Parts: sequence; C-alpha cells; structure tokens
Amino acid sequence: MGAILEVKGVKKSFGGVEAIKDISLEVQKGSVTGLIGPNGSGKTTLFNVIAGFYKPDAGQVVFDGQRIDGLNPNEIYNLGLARTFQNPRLFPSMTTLENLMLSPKGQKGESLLKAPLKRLWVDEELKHASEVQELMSKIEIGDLYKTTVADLSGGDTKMVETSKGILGGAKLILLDEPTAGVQYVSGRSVFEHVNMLRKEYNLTFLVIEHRIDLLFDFTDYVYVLDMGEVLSKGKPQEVSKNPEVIKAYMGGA
Amino acid sequence: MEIPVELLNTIWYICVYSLMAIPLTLSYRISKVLNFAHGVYVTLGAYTAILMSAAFGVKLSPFLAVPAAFLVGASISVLTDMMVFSPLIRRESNPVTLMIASMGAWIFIKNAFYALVDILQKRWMTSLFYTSPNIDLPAQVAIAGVELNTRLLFVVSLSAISLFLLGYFLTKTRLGMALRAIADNLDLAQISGISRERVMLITWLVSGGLAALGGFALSLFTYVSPELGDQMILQVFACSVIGGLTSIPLTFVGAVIISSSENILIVFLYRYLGIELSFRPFLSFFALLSVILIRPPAGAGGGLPYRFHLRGLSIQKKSDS
Amino acid sequence: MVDVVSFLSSWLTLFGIYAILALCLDMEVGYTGMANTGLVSFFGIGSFVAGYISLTVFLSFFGYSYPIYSLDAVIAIGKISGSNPFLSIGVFLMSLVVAFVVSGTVGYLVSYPTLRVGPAFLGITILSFGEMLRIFMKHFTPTGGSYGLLGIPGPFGWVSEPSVKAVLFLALTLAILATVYLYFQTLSNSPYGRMLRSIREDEVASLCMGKPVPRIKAQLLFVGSGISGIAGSLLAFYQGSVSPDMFTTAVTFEVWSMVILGGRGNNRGALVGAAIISLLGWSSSALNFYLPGLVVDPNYIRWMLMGAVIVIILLYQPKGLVPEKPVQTKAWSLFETKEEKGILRKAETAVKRAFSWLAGRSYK
Amino acid sequence: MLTFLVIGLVLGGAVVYGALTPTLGQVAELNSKINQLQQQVNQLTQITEYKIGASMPLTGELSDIGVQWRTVLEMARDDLNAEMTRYGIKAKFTLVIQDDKTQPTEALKTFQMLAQSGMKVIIGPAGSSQVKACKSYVDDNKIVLISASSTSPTLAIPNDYIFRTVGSDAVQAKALAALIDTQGVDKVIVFHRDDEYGVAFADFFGKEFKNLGGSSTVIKYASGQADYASEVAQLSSSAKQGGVQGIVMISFDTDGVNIVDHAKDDAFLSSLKWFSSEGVQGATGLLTENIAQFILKTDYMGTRPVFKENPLYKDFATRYKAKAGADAPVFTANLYDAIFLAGWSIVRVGPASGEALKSALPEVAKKYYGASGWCIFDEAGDKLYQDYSIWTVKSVSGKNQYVDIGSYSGGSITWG
Repeated sequence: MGAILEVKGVKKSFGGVEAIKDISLEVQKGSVTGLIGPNGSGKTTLFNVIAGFYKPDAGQVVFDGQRIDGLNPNEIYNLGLARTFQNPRLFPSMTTLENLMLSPKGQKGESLLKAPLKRLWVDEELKHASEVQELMSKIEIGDLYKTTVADLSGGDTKMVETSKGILGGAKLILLDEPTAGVQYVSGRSVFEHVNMLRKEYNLTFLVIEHRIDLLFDFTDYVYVLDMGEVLSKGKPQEVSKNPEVIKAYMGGA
Repeated sequence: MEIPVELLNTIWYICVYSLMAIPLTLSYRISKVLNFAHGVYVTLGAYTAILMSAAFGVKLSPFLAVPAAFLVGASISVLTDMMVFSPLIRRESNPVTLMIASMGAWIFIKNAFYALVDILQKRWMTSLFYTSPNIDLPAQVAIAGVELNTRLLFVVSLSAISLFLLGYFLTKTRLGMALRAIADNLDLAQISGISRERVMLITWLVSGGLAALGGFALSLFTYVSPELGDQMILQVFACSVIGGLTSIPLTFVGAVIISSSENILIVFLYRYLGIELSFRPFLSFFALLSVILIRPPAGAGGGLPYRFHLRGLSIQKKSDS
Repeated sequence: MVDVVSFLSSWLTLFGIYAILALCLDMEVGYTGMANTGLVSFFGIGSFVAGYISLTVFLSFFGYSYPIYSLDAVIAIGKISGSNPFLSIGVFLMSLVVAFVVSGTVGYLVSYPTLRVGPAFLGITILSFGEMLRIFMKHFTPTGGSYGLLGIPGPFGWVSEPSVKAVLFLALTLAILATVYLYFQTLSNSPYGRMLRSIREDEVASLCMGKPVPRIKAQLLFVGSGISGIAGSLLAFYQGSVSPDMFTTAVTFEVWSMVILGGRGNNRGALVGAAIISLLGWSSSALNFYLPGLVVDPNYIRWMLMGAVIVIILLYQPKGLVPEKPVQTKAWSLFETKEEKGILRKAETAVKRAFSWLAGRSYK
Repeated sequence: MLTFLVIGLVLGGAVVYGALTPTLGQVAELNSKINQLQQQVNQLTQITEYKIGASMPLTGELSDIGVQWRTVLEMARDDLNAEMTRYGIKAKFTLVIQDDKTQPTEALKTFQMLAQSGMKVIIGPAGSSQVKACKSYVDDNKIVLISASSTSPTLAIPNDYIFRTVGSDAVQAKALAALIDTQGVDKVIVFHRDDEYGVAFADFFGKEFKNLGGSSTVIKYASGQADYASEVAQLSSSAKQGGVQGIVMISFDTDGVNIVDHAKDDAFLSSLKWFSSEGVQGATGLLTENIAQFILKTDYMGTRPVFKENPLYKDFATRYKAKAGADAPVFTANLYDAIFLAGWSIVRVGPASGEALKSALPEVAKKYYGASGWCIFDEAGDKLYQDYSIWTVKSVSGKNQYVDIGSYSGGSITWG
C-alpha cells in the first residue's frame, strides 16, 4: 500500500504571517492518519490548502499521483478527496436525506437541461436514494431522514458530514476535529464508526484530533505540527513519548 | 481672483457626499446592514430645516437647524434599528434579508413623509415639494480679498468638524473603540464589557444624524424635494463601495472620486470626447462597477471561487453570513 | 357598476406579467440566494427588443422606410397593424424568443461581476448596472432614445372587439405564466433545485461537494433574466409602447415585495404574493374612487402598506405566507414506504443500546 | 399546482363568457339605446351624477405642479356644477383624481381602474410618455383621453381617442423663437432635459430659430437628478466659448428651478438673456427673492400656452388665486377647459359610449370659448388655435409674482 496523499514542502502565509512554514507529509492508503498540534499550528490551514481553498505559496499537493494544488474545491472533491469542517457545514434548513442526496457526483438531474425531464434522472435518483438508505442504516441514523440537519445531535452531524464524502465516492476524507462539539462519551463512537466505514469502503482518513486517547486507539500514524512545521511523526505511542511534543502540546493547550 | 465653479461644486459635493457616505460605511461595517433606508435620513435632514422655517416663517439660525436635523435623522434611524434591524440581527438573519428589510423601511418612511408634506402643504398653502430652507446666513463674505460663499464655508466647516468629532470618537473614546472592536470581531467587544445592543444603538444614532446633516448641507446648496434621498442613494453607495464599505478614510476618497468625476471628469469628457452631459449619472455607476470589479470590497467576502484564490479571506461561517 | 370583465382581464394580465417576474426572482433569490435587485433591466431589455423587432418587421414588410420611432411610422402602423393575423402572431412569437435570448445573454454576462463580488454585493452591482442601462437607452437612437417606441402592434391587432382582444391576450399571458410555473416547479423539485437550495444555504459547503457554484449561478441568471425578458416583451405588446422611464428601480422593489410576501423558495408563494400586491394597487385606487377627498391620499397609504408588508413579513413570518417545502424528488417515496421498517429499526437500535449499556461500553 | 390551474381556467372561462355576451349582435346596440333613453329620462326627472376621471402627477417629478393642478380640477368641477344648475340641467359631476406618479405604467393602471369603473372620459395624464403608455388601451377600449399638458408633437395622430386641449410644441417653439428674435438675440444655447418633451422641443426650436436667421447649439442634461450644479457649470463655460447672448432652458419645474438657482450664482450666466418654455412657469421656486433678482438681471422671459387677452382667463386667474393663494400656474386654463369640454360632451350624448363622446367632443369644442380661448381641435385632436403669452416674474405690490407681459397670436408678438 502506497501513499495516497503527499504534501511536499507546502508554504502558505497571509499578509506576512506564515501560517504554514514548510510542511511535508504522506498519508498511506487505507490508514487513519492523525494530525495534532496546538492551536494556530496550521492544521486547519493545511486542510484548506489540501482541499483547494487556498493556493499554496510554494510546494505541491499530490493526490493519487496527481497534482491538486491550485484546483478548485469542487474539482478536488470530484477527484475523490472530501473534507469536513470543524464546525460542520451542512445545509441547515434542509433535511438529512436532502443533504445526503446532494453528495453523489455528476448526477444527471443536476444539469439544467436534463432536470426538467423527470424520466432522464429518476432511476439514477432512486439508485442514489437506496445507497443513502443503506449508509444511513449503517451509521444508525436511518430514522432521521426527514429531520432538518439543524436539529441533529453533534455526533450525528459529524457522521452525516463524513458519510457525504463516502456517498461522493471519496477515497480520502479529511476530518477536522470529528469529536469537537460532541459529548465526551460519544466521541469514541464517532471514531468507531470511522473505523467501521474505513473497512466497509476501504477509505483513508486524515484526522485533526485533540484527544490523544482516541488517537492512540484508532490512528496508525500521527503527525505533530507546531508553528506551521512538522514537529515530529510516527506511531502514536512513539510520538507521545517525544518530550518536545509534550512540551509543545502542553504549552499550546 | 476667480475660483473655477467646477472646483467649488466639487468641494460642495465632497462635503455632502462624505457626510452621507461615511455614516453608511460606518453602519454597514458594524451592523452588516446594506441600508437602503439611508437615503430617507438624508431627506429628513434636509426637510427638518425647511419645515421649521416654513412653520415659524422666520429666517432660521443655522446653529439651531444643525442640531435639529441631526436629532431628527438620528431618532428616525434609531427607531428603524429598534423596530426593524435589531430584531432581525438577533435572529441572525443573513445580509440579504437585512437589505430587503431596509428597502421595506425605506419605502414606508418615504411615503409616510410624502403624505405628511402633502398635508402640511395643503394646510400652510405654501409649496413644500420643491424648496430650500430659509437659513440666516449672509450670501458672500470677503476673506483676504477673495469673495467666498458663506454657505460653502459653513458646510465645509460643518463637515470638517463633524467628521473630526467622529474620528475622535472612534479612535480615542472607549465606546468608539468598542464600536471598532465589534466591527472586527465580537469577542473583543465582550471583553471591553460594552453590550452589543448599546453599541448598535450608538452606531445608528451617529450614522442617522450625520446623514441628516448631509441632507441639510445639500439643501443649503440647492433646492430639494422628498425624492432627494432616492436620487442620491446610489451615488452615496458608490462612494461607500469605493471605500470597501469598511474603511472610513477610503470612503472619503470615494466621495472625492465621485464628486470630481461628476463635476470635473464629465466636463472633460464633454469638451474633448463630445460625450453628452446627460451621461453624468452614468459616471458614478461606472465608477462603482469598475471599483467593485477591480477590487471587490472586503465586506463582500468576494464571490466563489475568487474568495480563496484572490484574497484568501477567512472561510469561517462568520464571513459568509 | 365596475366593469367586471375588463377589470379581471386587465388586472389578471398585469398580474400574469408580474407573476412571471416574481417567479424568476424567486428562482434567483428564494432558491439560489442571489439578491437580484436589477431585475427591471432585463425586463426592460425584453420589452425594447420586442418593440424594436415587431415595429421593424411590420414596417419593412409593408415597405415603409420611416425610422420606427417617427410619427409617420406610428400612423402607418396604425393602418397596417390589424391587416395580417399570421404576421402579427408570427412577429409576436419571434420577438418572445429573441427577447429571451438577448436578455438571457445579458444576464449571463452580468453574472461575471456578481460572481466576482459575492452574495452580499450582488444587489448593488446589478442595481447600478440597471441604472446605467436605462441612461444608455435614453441616448440610444435606434430605439427612439428618450422618445421610446409607440404603436407596437400586438398579436391580436386583427381582432376588432376590444374585450375579446383583451381576453385573448390574457389567455396568452396566463398560458405563458402556467408554462413558466410548470417549468420552475419541475426544476425546483429536481436534483437541480436541490443543488440550488444548497447553494443558498452555504455556497462554500456546496462547492466542497463538487457543485460548480459559479457556473450554476451564471446558468440561473441566464434563465431568470431570459424569462424576465419574455415578461418584458409581454408588457410591451400589452401596453403598445415602451420608454426608458418605465423601467425604474421601483418596479424591481414591487416584484421583491411580491416574493417576500408570498414566501421565498416557493413558486406557489411567488404567485400568491404577486396576486396580493397587484390587488393592493387596484384596491388603493378603489379606495380613492369610493371615498374621495381623504386627508391622506390613498396612494401614499398604498405604498406605505407595501413597505410595511415587507418589514412585517420579514419580522413575524420570515418564511412568507406560503413557507417552502423540502425538495420533492422520487427519493422520498423510497423512504416514506419504508416508514414501518423505520420503526422496526428504531426498536432495533434501542435494543442494541440497551445491550451496549449493559456491556458498559459508552455508546451514542 | 392543480388548484391554481383550475382557478386560472375558471377565471379565464368567466372572462371569456363575460366578454363574448355583449358582442352578440344587436343586444349591444339595444343596450346602448336603452341606456341613452334611460339617461334622457333621468335628466328630465332627477339629478344624475356623472363621474369624470383624472390621472394627475401628485408624486414624482411633476409633483410640485401636480398638486396645484388638483386644486384647479376641484375648482373646475364646482364651476361646472354651478353652471349646470344655472342652466337647469339636472346633472352633477364628481371627480375621481388618481395619482400616476409621473410614471407611464402607473398611468396605464390608473386609466384602466378609472375606465373599469365606467368612466369614458378621463383627464390627464400630464407627460407625453404617460399618454403614450395609455394610447393603445384607450384606442382599443374607446376611452376619451383629454390631456391638458402633453405637448409632444409625436402624439399628433389623427382620429385616435387622444385629445389635447393644448397646442403642440411645434407652435410654441415658433413662438419662443419669435420672442427671442425680438430681443435682438441671434446666438443661443438650448439647455434641455433628455426626455421626450425636451428633445422634441429643442428640435423644433432649432429649426424655427434657424428660419429667423438665428443659430443655436444644444446641451442635453439628465432629468431626475437631485442637483444640476455641474451641468450649469458646463453650460456657463460653453456659453463663454460659444460667445452666445442667450440661454434657452427647456425644463420641467423641479429641474428648472434648480438650474436657475445655480445659474444665479454664476456671473457670466447672469449677464446673458434667459428664455424658457412653459415647463418651469408656476414653480414656486422662481418667486424667491434672489432668484427674482436674477430674473430681473437677465430679463428672463418665457412663453406659455395661454391667451391672456381673455376676460374668461382673467376671471379664472383671479378666482384661482383667491382659492389657492398663488398665481395660476401653466396649463391650468387648459385643464379647466378640459373639464368643461368633458362635462358638456357628457351632457350632450350621455356617459355611456366612448365613440359618441369622441364624436361629440370636437363638436362641443367648436362652439366653446373658455379660459384658454377657442378650444377647437385640429384633425389630430390637438388644440388648433393656441395663443401663447409671454411670462416673467415681477414684483407686484412688494410680492414676486408671475406676470404675463405680452402675447403671441397669429405669428406676431404684441407687448403689454
């Protein structure tokens, strides 16, 4: 299994402030890779660069052997790289079903010309619907299909956001603090689902996470960022022993 | 010596536009309301003096008219805020909703005022639809051998003083800093311990009052009608947008640009390119559009996908809604 | 003793025209969240295109060579307009199509700046564009400049009886309205509509889900503006004359208030709003008619009402009179039928949770 | 959706049915005959009430003068009713005045509303673009439109339902040119609004003035602005360059006053002679002290369509002044006569049929001499004999007022 995502010497600064000094990292196919670091260490900025929100000032991002830096977010999504946000960005006043039905790529019904002619897209629509149903039952929110997303619990919201990526046929999903805004106890279950989904759909995850305990149990590899640089990397256990990591982490948090 | 009249007009308009546009910028920056009702404050400010002088039938002292105009504009603007904007803001409505609400308020107040003027006109048997206040100012005054228009001097000093006071208020006083803090982000303001509602109130009070002063200043220069606000609002918006609707100094620059384009540029176009004078309003819109295109206002957040690639603005929800 | 027939026909015709506008605006504002405050300019383009085409075709067909805005042209048209039914209707249809294309294209071009400045400023951008256009039209001699165009021959010039003519035109308008309504209804209840709504909710997130947001917005402005153009040409034919002064921003605000009142993101709402607001206009006239000499002129009251309606609706009934519904695609059927299964699954999960609790594992 | 369609169909059906029934053969004629008989019977027995519609610019660009016209209308109504009782005609007229905001589409709506409440004669609207907006409607539905202030020659269309109790600008342009010629001015700038009225007037004036051996250049300004300072500045400088002796201002009231107000502060413009059309006449703004001085300096003169050597007009003017407290502004006499023409035609053929009224109106007008002189219509339905008087502002008994210092009739100007 090779690297599905390679970040090579990426730099990004806003008006003189270097959010990312120089970061290179690799994400192995089928792994759950953790990304930790104190606030302002450039984790989210890195995500935004990977997801195509920002153009890196230098360096390149390679996904599946293809350069994606400089592409627009929607193009990157269509290549199979999905992301979630720290404070989830779903479509609040739309139902769970609608939210999920939005995610499949290249729907026939989403072209202006085909949309008015039902029969052109209705079969496809049903196919997607059944997939959605299946997935929703897997993550145990099957009965919430007509609740608007705004009314979902924190954990459910995270799961919906994650599963959007899956329905979009993503190979790699960037999770930005999946346990933020989730009750402490259910944070674990979020990761259990992540694990389950990874096996089911042989996905890869890159996770920003603050809770070290979860990282130990669920991630295969961890990068520690500080001040926009990779401070250290390795298996969670090793990393957690690294003194400067502890220092940086305690200092930051 | 003779000062070219184009220049004088430009100065007039710099004063008037900055008095109208800067409060608009201020209110947008702090409340994120693209306020179309702003034009109404202008009209009311202009008419306060007119109605007063008509009612008492005397020459009105400018030092009475100015505070009166300010008070009227301020009170109406605060009223608008209390009845329309703050409930909506409390409900975290998006900017579009707020804009529409302001349009509603605008249409309502304007026509209510129209009705009032119509009734008064019938009562007093004098024409109020198109007039100018009867202000107690000598026409000309000679300074260092130069004949100067007193009203111009008055308006220049009026705008200079009020803008200076505004600047002082924003930069030096605690309240003013709280204002700016809120404009930038909320947390700071919470720290400074001043409630958001109060700051909003102050903002609307100031902006409404200043806009009214702008209206009054214009009514010294020319005859005004209840349509005044509508006729000016787009130019005023143009000034503010040039200022990115966030920066007060840039808004002043905008006022300078628009007034000189309306008073000087058009003249050059007419003389050397033979463009009809009646294209004058065209220029302000042209300026507006070109500025918007060349340099999208930060307040706009920029469209997709430019937002990220051009400006790298924050993509947190705050900036969008 | 109000003449019911002609009242209904004239009211419904203007209602139809404005309802088409309201539907377009609703598509842009209600579904996609594009605050198009320059609607009137596309409306105007449509009507000028219609007037220009019909006059030119008629004059050239009958071999006159007057400029279309001249008095001779008007008199000549007065003679010939009724003479040839096929020509009348043909010209009518042709100008509808051209109006659609032209206004649509302009809308598509305008979409560039709007994408550039983003949602909050779209309004002021298109607004000033509309004003620029109006000033330009006043100097654009081929369409009569500030004279505008007069004596535009309607599609039913050959019908002698005025009320029949009015009714025929009404039927035509309502037919077009119905078509537009059906089109938008199917569009908004398709994946496309779903996508539009997602853009309104959060365009960034929608972009992150692979939706080409800028392109979609441009498409929608094309369609919306084009159909507004059709409405405009209808107005031109109904009124028989167009002049630049007809297309002030006031028109836009009227349509806006229709959409707000009826409810954003809901085609039916747009229709309701259009009906109510257009009635409001007539009712103020009626008030003036039956009790003349009020202290306050009813016209002021009418406009105050208009403003108050917008504000009050936004404050107390933000969703409007007819609140929006979830996008109705086939997908629902799948779920609705599985309702009882849903219940079973509920039970199932409950049991699971119980076990997991017994097992002492923290479970969501 | 379905419900909507159903409603649409039902309404459509109702409308079609309602529309087709009256057209069934003689029924219509019979009805109208019966109506007319009814009318005559009524007239003999008890007072019948007739409604006359009016569409006036109470708001918008002409609002200043529009509200004064409202007063004239009410006055005319009362006089007409008084006349009826004097002649023992058992008829009473009431007015329904609607605001059309000086906007075309609004004017059309107003007309439809008035027409649908059974009125076949409607006074107004003021502006030519508004009249155009109503043209096809009134022609189709046989409603008689009498505008007292639309002077655009582009509406001089034979045998339509549009009548104008005021002469076309083509004539007034001639009058103005003649006036300027008498002032020994042969080089002027025509400073006019960019709407239909201004453009047309400027064209005609240019031609006429050329025939008299003068030369004129044209500057066009955008109407509907809050302020015209920059235009006036440009006007001044091009006047300097052109070395003209006079300015001809073709404006409405609101913009006109604004322009004069700025011109009074300009030394060079104040040294020229100023002329204007009727548009600005009657605007209260021109009566303020310092503008009056400007008018004195530039011996400002204008033409306006009224025949002041007319006892009826003098009578009307005095009574108007008594009622409104101001001098009768422009077009009031024409408006006044319009009401009378409408009233008498209704009395003659009854209010039921627009066709009858259309044919009656010119007949009535032929024999009618009113405040605006002879009201005879030409074949295009415009006032045939329009005399013009020359107006200016003078201080009469310490109060600035509009006074007519001369008149233009039959191609020649008579002073005093």
